[in-house]
Amino acid sequence: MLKDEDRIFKNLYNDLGWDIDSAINRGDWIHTKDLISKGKEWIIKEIKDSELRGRGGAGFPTGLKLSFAPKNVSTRPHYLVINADESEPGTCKDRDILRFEAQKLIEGCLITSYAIGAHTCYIYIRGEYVREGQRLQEAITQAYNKKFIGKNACDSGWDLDIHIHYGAGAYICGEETALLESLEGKKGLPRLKPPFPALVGLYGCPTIVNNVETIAVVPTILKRGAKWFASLGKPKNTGTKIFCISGDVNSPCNVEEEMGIPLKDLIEKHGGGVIGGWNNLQAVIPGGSSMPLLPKSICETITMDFDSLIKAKSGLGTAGVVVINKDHDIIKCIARIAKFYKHESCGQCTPCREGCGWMWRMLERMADGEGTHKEIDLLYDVTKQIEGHTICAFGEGSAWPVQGLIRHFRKEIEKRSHEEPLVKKKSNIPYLIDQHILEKDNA
Amino acid sequence: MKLKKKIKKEDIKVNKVNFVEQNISIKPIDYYYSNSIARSSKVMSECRQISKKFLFTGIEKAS
Amino acid sequence: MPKITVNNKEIIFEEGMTVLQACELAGAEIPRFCYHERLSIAGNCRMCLVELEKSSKPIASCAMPATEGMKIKTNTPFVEKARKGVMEFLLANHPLDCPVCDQGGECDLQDQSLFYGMDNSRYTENKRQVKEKYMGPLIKTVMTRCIHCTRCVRFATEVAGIPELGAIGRGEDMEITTYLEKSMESELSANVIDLCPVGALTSKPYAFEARPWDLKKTETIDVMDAVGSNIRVDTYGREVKRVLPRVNEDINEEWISDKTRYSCDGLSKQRLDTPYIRENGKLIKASWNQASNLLISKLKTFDPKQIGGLVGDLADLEMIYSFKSFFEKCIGSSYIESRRDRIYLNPQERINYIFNSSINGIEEADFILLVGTNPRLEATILNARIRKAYVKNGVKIYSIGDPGDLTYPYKNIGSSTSVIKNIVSDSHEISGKIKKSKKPLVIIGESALYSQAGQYVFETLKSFLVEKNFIREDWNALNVLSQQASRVGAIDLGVFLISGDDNFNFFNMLDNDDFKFLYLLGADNISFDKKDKFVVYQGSHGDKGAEIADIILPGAAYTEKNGLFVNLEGKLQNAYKASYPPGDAREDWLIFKDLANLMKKKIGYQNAQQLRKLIKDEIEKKNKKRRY
Amino acid sequence: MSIKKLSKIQPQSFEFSKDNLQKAEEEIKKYPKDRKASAVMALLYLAQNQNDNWIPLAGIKYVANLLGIPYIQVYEVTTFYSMFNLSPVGKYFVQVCTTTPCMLRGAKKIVDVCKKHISKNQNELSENKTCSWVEVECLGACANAPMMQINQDYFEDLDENKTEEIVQSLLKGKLPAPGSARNRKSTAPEKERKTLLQGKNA
Repeated sequence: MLKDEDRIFKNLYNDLGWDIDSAINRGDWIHTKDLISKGKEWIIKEIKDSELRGRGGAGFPTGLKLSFAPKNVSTRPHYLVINADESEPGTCKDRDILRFEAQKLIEGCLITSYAIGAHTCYIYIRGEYVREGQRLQEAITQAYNKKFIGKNACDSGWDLDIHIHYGAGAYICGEETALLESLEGKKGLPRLKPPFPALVGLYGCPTIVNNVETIAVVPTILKRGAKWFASLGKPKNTGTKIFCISGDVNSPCNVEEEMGIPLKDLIEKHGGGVIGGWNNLQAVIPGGSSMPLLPKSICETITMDFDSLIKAKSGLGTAGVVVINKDHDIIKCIARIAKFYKHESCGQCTPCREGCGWMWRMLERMADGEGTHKEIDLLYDVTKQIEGHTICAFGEGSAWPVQGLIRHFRKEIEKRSHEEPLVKKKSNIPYLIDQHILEKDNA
Repeated sequence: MKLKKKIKKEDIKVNKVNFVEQNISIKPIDYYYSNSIARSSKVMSECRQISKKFLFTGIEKAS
Repeated sequence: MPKITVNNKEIIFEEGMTVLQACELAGAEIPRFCYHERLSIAGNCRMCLVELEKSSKPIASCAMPATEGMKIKTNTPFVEKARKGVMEFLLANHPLDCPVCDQGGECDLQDQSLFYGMDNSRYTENKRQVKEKYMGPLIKTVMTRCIHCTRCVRFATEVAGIPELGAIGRGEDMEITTYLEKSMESELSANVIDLCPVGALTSKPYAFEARPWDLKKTETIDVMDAVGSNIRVDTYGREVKRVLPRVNEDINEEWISDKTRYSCDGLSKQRLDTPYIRENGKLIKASWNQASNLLISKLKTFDPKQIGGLVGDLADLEMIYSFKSFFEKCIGSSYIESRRDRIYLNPQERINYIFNSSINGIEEADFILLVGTNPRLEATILNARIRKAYVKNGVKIYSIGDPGDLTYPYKNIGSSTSVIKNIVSDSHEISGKIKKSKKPLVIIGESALYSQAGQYVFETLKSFLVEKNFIREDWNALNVLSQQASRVGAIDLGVFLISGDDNFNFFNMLDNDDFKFLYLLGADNISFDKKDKFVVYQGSHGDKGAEIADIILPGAAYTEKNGLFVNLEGKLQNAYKASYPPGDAREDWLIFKDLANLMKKKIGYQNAQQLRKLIKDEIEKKNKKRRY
Repeated sequence: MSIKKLSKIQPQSFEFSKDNLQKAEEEIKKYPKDRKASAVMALLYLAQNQNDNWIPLAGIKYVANLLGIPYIQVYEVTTFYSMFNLSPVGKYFVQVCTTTPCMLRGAKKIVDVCKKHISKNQNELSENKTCSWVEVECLGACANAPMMQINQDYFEDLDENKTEEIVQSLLKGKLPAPGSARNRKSTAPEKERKTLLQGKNA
């Protein structure tokens, strides 16, 4: 169990107040100036040592990503973009950081912008978080008034402007390049990725896009040292992570826990246990809807970190734990997730535009018990044709949950569907028989 | 049979003309009815009606 | 030079090439829908997936830049499975319209699904159906067939310059449409029909007219404007069914304007197919020798000084030369003219009346000055080239006179000849810019050369350019933009009436009725009061010219004869015979030969080869005399 | 859901009110000078709020002219993003989240309440034309499932009769207080909380 001192987000439930003064006596904005004075290379090296990995879902090492930005700022300005477009079903962690720990995020923006040489930072908030956006805007104005950002931020000689951009309800805009397209005022269609955003990003200038939580933990890492951060969690999966426990648990909640905590402990201790006892557990979606589900057998022993979940053919993603117990129909749950992906697909490239709808309709039929055994293999083949063939990771995101279902609950679907297809039963329709035979009978 | 152009600066004929004040206004060209074949084609007359509607009401052109 | 191995074959490719272009170099054929050489890379159809050595996922070859040492495979089962998968998705929501679809026979989806797709369909769900759209009278839209490759959207935004096409909605419900189904207003809008790989955008006038494998295809030259874009005329028997562009990098790249494409249905309407004679005010049909005898008898009654001839705007070199020799050898009058209005012409040198820096040269220009011209309506393809120069190297464009929306931003610097006076005398802010630019481009339109000021405009601009050394061997900045296909050819053959300093001698004589006999060779745009003149009209269409004529001789249209055309760059191009003239109409040089034989005068040629040889000699002789 | 239907009745013209225009200027200043197009979503929000929760076509044309971008680009943006409404949705727009985490905790009952009280199917105005409801995708409050959003506020930890209560007061024209129906402390666990204890009892 993580000790309270090691927790980074002290005000996760807004016990200590979100305004800037209570944030300062919680340790935010304390000697930010000399953190910056230590120079860009030191900051990036420190983050690399802490082995911090991206909290947005991909788990890409953050230090490495920051080092991609070109060292010297040439004619094109650099941009830092914060991805607060939290639309992954099962995930509600960024919301609490935005409304209760905004100062940590703003300080993180300042330090990271300095590290990559950016003078402008955009925070892309999802359109539905209107109140959270207003709360963040107040926090930013408070920071401006205290001269923590703006001209000569914290009189460190680096000036930084932070602007908020509201999204408008598109899950695809959570994808890095689709977010940049949306920021440029166009439809959120992911870009082709040989030119990576670090070199050609927002308005064609070098841009670094990071999740809210990743940037919010940066100041604490620099203040308390990379070794402290690396000591938490497991090697290569270090530090703490906010888990959002939802679904069939007695008390669903957000909790900040160490990486590598066993799933069973997480649910029993923090989630108040599965409704109807641990044996009533059917499956758990470990990292948000795009991660394949884990059956009860695996949930016994699995620990919640990037590598061990990848070994179990799933993934940590945004650590949105959705618990499903035996009273619910697992196929209906995954069918509803497939419908989510069909509704949110941006429709730019063929496999995902045509494939998501196809997968959802097949799953809908299987949930009602009208599928056939042959269709299960067809569904698996369709997911394999989508995965890897699309421009962005949405294809994988829509295919993996269905593969997870087929991999672990194949017998459940077969039990419910029929041997031979229904269509054959209706096949003695007259027009299928040769017309001339028909004339002879009722001539 | 592209004729090769060898141009030497001094043998280009240039003649002086005194200034004439006149307004250069571009004569409105009726794009879809510019020659006899186009004038006798049904499709060209439809296009002309539509493009005239644009110019006349100017809703679209107002932007 | 970097190297890449494609299907274990090492090839060299230039820097900046994509994997798809490298594979084409290596001879590996890659299927594609959204990739098009002249448009930006979208990479969203995913049909061009190929296997890259070390990457677990297939890569989109059209977008991945080729780098040194890449190992690409295009014929492994992995790639074949990927292509079959994408083809299956494309056909999943594609309607079974092939029997009723116009694109049948030339549809990319048909061809590529034959070679790269599966043999059966595993899709048992309902196919989506998209509401019908209206995109104007030219484009028939069946959006249910659309595979969302966005070629048309990219064409409308990048090449045509009017962003009026877009894909609304998201996911499966994405639909390509114009804003509120307004019809497309760009003059290049119909090119999206050739671009569309499926039958979603097809040509409305050509709807259900013919199947591509029934049509006889002939390569010829377009005469609707002076650009001379290369076209391919498809005919079914005698009737011209449609006109498609041909690729020609120097002139029209791959696009043609809407007028070029759609005016071919005018070739079967209002056609003159028998000679007419006007008797007491009414035109009655007549036979060829009746009309010829009447014409010849009439010719004898007039003194050659009172006989004038005017060449129309669709005439080819054969027509013009035979008309000129008929006038000089048979009638003995040299009052023939090819200009359609009082437009100043200085015939001393060929560079005075052609587009010297060539259409390809526009892309290298770094400064463009439009003088009294609206290239968007006068030469649409040339305007697309100017827009390409603007997009590619951000060239600054200034205009004297206000041409309205030209699909690219330009600065209007006044509309009177005094502006030119300032520029020439270096007292205008852009004259500094012209001097600084290495390859300026001055395009003089016909509206600037109109009547008295025309001479001043042309001569001062030419002397200014010569003095600033912009008329050199490698770059000639002086360009005259003519509007009719026959203008440069006719002037090359010397069909203009300039006596001394009276540039518009023909028009002045016409206004004070010196002519009693007028021979109009397809000239409809001229307006003059007939009074008691005897007018002969020879052309393919009964139009303004035919109404006022006393004798009408039916000629052949541009698709019904082998002809030579000179486009505004001065380039000689061959047009071939696609179909034959209707009824009694005959080719024009044939008419003049018969008239000459009837008049027992020698006209110098008996068949087409001799005529063409004469034309070539004439042009050679004229140019040698002019000593460039 | 298919393409959003354009409403038949469209106002003839549309401009921003004075303070909306001023807000629009501020939005445009956030982006580099020649990149005004980035403010299109912010301006569409302003237009939507000014024209009680839906954007008329004249509004699209006005925003396009204000930013100097083609109509079709603004039209694409309004149809691409799901939060822009192109037809009237009434003064109170109830958006019920029915994605899997909320579905597991009973979003179906909330949808039934809306069906019974507001209108039989989605995107349809209630009899007194004040509100309409729609099923939306995940609203990012899964720890407080089941939940719904009305105009700009989140109503969380709902159950059947609490939703009934809210919908009744909506129909009477009064928006109740947002937040958790069981006035639970944001996403903290309700029963025996084990973390950040010293903050809890401070």
